[in-house]
Amino acid sequence: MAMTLKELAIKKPVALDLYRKMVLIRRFEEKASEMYGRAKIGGFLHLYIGEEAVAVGTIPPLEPRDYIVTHYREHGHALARGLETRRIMAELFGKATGTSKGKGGSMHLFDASKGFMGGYAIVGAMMPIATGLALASNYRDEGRICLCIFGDGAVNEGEFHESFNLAALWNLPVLFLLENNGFGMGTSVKRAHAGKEMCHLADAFGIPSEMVDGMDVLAVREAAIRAINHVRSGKGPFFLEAITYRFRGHSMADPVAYRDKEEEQEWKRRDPVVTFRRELLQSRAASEENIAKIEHSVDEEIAEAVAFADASPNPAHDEMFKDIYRE
Amino acid sequence: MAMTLKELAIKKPVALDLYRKMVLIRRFEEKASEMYGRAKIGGFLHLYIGEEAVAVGTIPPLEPRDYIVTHYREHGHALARGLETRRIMAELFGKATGTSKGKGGSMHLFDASKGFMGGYAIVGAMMPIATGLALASNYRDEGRICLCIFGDGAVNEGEFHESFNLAALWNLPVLFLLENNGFGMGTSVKRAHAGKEMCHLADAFGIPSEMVDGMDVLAVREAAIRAINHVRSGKGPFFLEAITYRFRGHSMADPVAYRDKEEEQEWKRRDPVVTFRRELLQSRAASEENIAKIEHSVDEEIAEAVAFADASPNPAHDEMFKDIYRE
Amino acid sequence: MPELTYREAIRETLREALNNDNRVFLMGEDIGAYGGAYGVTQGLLAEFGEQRVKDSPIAESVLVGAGIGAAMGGLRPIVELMTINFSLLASDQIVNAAAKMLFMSGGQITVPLIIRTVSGGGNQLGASHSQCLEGWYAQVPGLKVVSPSTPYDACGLLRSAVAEETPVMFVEHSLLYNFRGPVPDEYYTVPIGEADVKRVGSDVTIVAHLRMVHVALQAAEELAEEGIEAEVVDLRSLRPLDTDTINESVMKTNRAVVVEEGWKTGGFGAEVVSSIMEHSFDYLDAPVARVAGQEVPMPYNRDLEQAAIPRPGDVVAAVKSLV
Amino acid sequence: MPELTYREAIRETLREALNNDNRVFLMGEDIGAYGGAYGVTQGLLAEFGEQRVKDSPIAESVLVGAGIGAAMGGLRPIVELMTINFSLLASDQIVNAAAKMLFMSGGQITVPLIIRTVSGGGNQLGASHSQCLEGWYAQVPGLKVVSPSTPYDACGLLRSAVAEETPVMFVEHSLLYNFRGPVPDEYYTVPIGEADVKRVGSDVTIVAHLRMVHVALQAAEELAEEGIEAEVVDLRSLRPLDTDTINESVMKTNRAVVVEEGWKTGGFGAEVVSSIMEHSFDYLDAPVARVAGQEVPMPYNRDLEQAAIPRPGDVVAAVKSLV
Ligand SMILES: Cc1ncc(C[n+]2csc(CCOP(=O)(O)OP(=O)(O)O)c2C)c(N)n1
Ligand SMILES: Cc1ncc(C[n+]2csc(CCOP(=O)(O)OP(=O)(O)O)c2C)c(N)n1
Ligand SMILES: [Mg+2]
Ligand SMILES: [Mg+2]
Repeated sequence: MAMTLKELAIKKPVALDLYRKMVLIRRFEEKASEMYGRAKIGGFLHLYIGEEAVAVGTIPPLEPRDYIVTHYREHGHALARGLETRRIMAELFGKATGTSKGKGGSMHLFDASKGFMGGYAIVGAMMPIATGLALASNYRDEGRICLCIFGDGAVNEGEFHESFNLAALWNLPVLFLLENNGFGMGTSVKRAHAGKEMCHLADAFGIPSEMVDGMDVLAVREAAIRAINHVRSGKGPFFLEAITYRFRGHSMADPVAYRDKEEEQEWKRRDPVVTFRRELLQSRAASEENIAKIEHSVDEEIAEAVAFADASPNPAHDEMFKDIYRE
Repeated sequence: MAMTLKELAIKKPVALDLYRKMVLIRRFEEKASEMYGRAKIGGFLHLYIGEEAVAVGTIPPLEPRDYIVTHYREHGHALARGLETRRIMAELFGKATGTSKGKGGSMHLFDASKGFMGGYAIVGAMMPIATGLALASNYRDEGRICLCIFGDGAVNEGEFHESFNLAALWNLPVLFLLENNGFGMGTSVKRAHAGKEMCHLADAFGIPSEMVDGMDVLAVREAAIRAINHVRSGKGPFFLEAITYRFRGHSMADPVAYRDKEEEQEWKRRDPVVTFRRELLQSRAASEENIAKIEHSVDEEIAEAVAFADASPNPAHDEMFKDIYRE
Repeated sequence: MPELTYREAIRETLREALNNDNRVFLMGEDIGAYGGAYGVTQGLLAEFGEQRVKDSPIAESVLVGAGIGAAMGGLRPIVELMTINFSLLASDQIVNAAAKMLFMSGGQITVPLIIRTVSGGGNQLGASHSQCLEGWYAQVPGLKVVSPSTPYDACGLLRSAVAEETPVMFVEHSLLYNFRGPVPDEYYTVPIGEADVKRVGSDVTIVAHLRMVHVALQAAEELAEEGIEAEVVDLRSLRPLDTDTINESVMKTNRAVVVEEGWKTGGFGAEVVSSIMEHSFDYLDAPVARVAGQEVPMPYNRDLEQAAIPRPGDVVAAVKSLV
Repeated sequence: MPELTYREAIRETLREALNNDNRVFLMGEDIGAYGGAYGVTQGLLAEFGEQRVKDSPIAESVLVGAGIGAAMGGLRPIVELMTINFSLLASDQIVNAAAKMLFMSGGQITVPLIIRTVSGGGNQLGASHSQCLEGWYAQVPGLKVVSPSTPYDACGLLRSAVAEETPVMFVEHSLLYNFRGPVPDEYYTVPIGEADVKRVGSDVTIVAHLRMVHVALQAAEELAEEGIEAEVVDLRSLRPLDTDTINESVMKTNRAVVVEEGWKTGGFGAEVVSSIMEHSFDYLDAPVARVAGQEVPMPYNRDLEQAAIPRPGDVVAAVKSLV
């Protein structure tokens, strides 16, 4: 852990909130996995388990007016942003009460009222869009920044390069956040990317960057606050690389045959939720009772979300023909 | 000039050949411009005048088996590679005797027998293709390298990034050559690219790079030989950036209203053909007579090429339907 | 009524949009300092400044993607893709992001983006620079695709596009830029999705869009000399397609020829044929004929190129084969 | 005769090609260590090694472009694009480089490249992952496009593709991978450009490709129960298109329904309709009907998705509307 809670001067409620968000994501994903097994959820389902510290470290420090665009592994981002848990679950169930009325699915969560401008299922596609949102903010002098989240696999797409260049050239307020979980599907970073450290890709554009331990929510938060301040102050884009690991397969279909079990175990020992829980207790920022209460409230929230999703109606047949053109 | 002829230990015939090639390109382009004015040539015509030292510095040191792929401003590259002058001119005239039977045009010169694998009119498109040619060479253990030529505008396309990564990742023998002439059409590098020096884009991939004065044919040649040796030795790709200037408009349609006349004049004082001529005389590597003879023979070659192109037949009507599928 | 060129009509309408709405801005490769590859945006940088007229790097994917993002962020970008050939480098953003955003967000987010681009051949630019790809985009739900053939339509359709909440592909033709025609001083619009009968006739319907409208009109003149009166329907919009106007004409004339500049197999003309099949089958006195570009990569040589693009004579011959 | 799944038939043919010709290699995202997104290439990395089975970065443009370059350099690459949706990121390389190389080089350079990819919906993958874009590539001169519906055709067409000197888009369907069918031990090929009558009938012709062939066959069974005998023509190749087989059937049955999974407007089905219009007009007793996917971005919800993709009942209804 980068520094103690005290050093970070996080107040106890903030710390507990971070913990709650991480647990919420963890339990949400576990439940989603279960619901997938029971065929309540279809399509691809990309779990965020293991990576919670990245979303929870970076997203809460944003302002409400800020934008977020992200990839298809985005339940964690949506939850950290405060999208309604029940409506996210309902979207995964394909229900009319879902964030996209059941028409978008797990890979396409949106909540414009919270600046959550979408999960994108095309690898790399969110980067140009983030650049454009940031352009709009500058153009209108709004002071909003855009957090753009993507994976190590996306770094190799040409849109990465094009977006970094444009954002730097026009001094746009984008915080590029790389969730480097070591793999793009079954291909390890080493077998997909030529450079040693991806964050150095920013150098040639004159974009400052930082690499952070993505398993340590406080370290991530600290780095994120620095990065957000940089971007908001009008100095242009910033590139933050969080080193993390996904504990599950790429999607539910993936038996993860390509990964070293040893390596997996090593990372799991650094479980961001377990680690932070321990740290909270050790530093006395939280009592066992605090923790139990949080976990209980999360369980209730998830149970309620599932019940809500389950009880919600499917979209009407003609919903298919709506929202294609704005009438 | 980087170093004297002696220091470079170029033999006099080599020096004269470099000079001849530069003059050939210059005169070819002047003639092409004239022929365009007389409507013998149509479409886009992108002249290489001012940039001759880049082609002539980099291409002759290649081996005959090596590949070249390039962009649409490629007459100079084709001439430096030794494609038949008359057949290039015939292609510009759209004649059946042209390098592509008059079907490709100025932007699409090819001569597979010389490893000249094409001019490409889509900005950036030659980079993935170069990467693939280099892959084929490695796969078959042929020892060929691929020279991949593009402009500063192309650097901002995503394919630049994708190709650099793949070439470095798979250790492919590509020599990436950037002809940085300061402008992509009417947009100056400063208004199109965020970084200070484009060659640093190679750093994060672990690709070595060098920047060279593209107005000085000997300096270019020296750097090219180093780069070629690196690539041929199996150490993977290299990125060579030549700083140059196009003396004319982007294409014949361009009145160059966007450029500073002062700046233009400054560059023209560094005319690579004039400079090298002077150097040859001063160093006594060539006499006035040598020079006159070369220039005369070039004029004859160009005149013959025009006569040939002019006298050549148009492709037959049904040529349009050929070379779409290999029967 | 004042006459403008097609180029001027577009430029004036861009100027009007820039003046009317601060959210409108132009973005594209060489639209500013260079004035646009085809000169459409000439002078607008000087007039409106760098905030409103943005020269972008040569990077089509982020150019369009940033346009999408800016539209999501409340602006009304008008992006120029220098030619429709280069749109392939942005096709993922157009098809998978712009066209689907409203739907995938369950109706939350509109993308009021206009993509202006140039289709077609005829300038000896060779195979990679002479394609007609507007039919591809016309297949995509969530997009609108328009293709004006006159200065009047260019201005009127662009005004409609500017008012749209959905992404519009605004497809121009390089050989039309100098074409002159009346553009009224009074404000008017041309609704997206309405075809236009550019010539009334009773014997045969010729359906076309973009530059082929003029080829059709010329053919119609030649046919008139032989006593055949052709009705020329200008699609103007490919998506939504005005099947009513097409079929009303065919039900009247009982014969149809569909003309397009692009390749025949799988071309948009096939959609027009199918629409006639579906709605006017019983009215047809002869099968609908198609006249299209030769199915070849565009040759550079001028004669071959001219022969690869439909000419009035080709249309005349097709019509005569039916009557 | 041994039975294989569609997946196995493709895998065995890839294995055969790798064994027969050292110039053949596979390249794609996650085709090696992961075994392919749809498991087609499972085991081949272990068997042939990294030289022959290359996991590429997620970078579709250089993936296809490097395939083109490698083909120009004397190899015979078989590139997997995980789905046809992602082909948009490589569409410039496919359309402007691969398809035009032979022509632009005046006949000097062939591009013997196969691009294997997956089209279609039905897996609840949402709007950006469920498209049918093969019709777009089928419009491009210089490309061939095939779309097998059975293990037999998959093997036979892939063998033909491997022998081609021109680039071939080899389009698979994810819902067919587990479909079983006979694949003879004896060597055979299925020529590119030949449609196949998958069911003989006299009353109506149903034209389809890829998974829709099975939907058509199921519809034909239902129709047979009501005494209507449908002939089912499987296009197998979209380019070149076998207009003879289509029209011979229509001239016999005098009625036709064209089925496709993708969007109707501007879809490839329109080309089939137009071909029938051009060749069999006088034989038609009714207008040709089209059954196609709903013109919507694919909804995630299962019921809506199912309703957006043609089902046998839709085909039955269309046939009945004609007879
Ligand atoms: C353009 C594109 N290519 C391929 C895919 C298929 N695909 C989906 S996710 C994925 C891996 C992405 O890895 P990464 O960016 O590291 O994100 P992670 O899944 O590890 O969070 C791939 C190849 C896609 N969706 N889009
Ligand atoms: C993908 C693509 N976008 C745009 C164009 C139009 N275009 C042709 S050349 C050019 C400028 C390229 O500049 P640069 O790469 O610096 O080469 P230079 O012309 O200076 O040699 C542009 C924008 C194109 N041909 N392809
Ligand atoms: Mg990853
Ligand atoms: Mg340049």
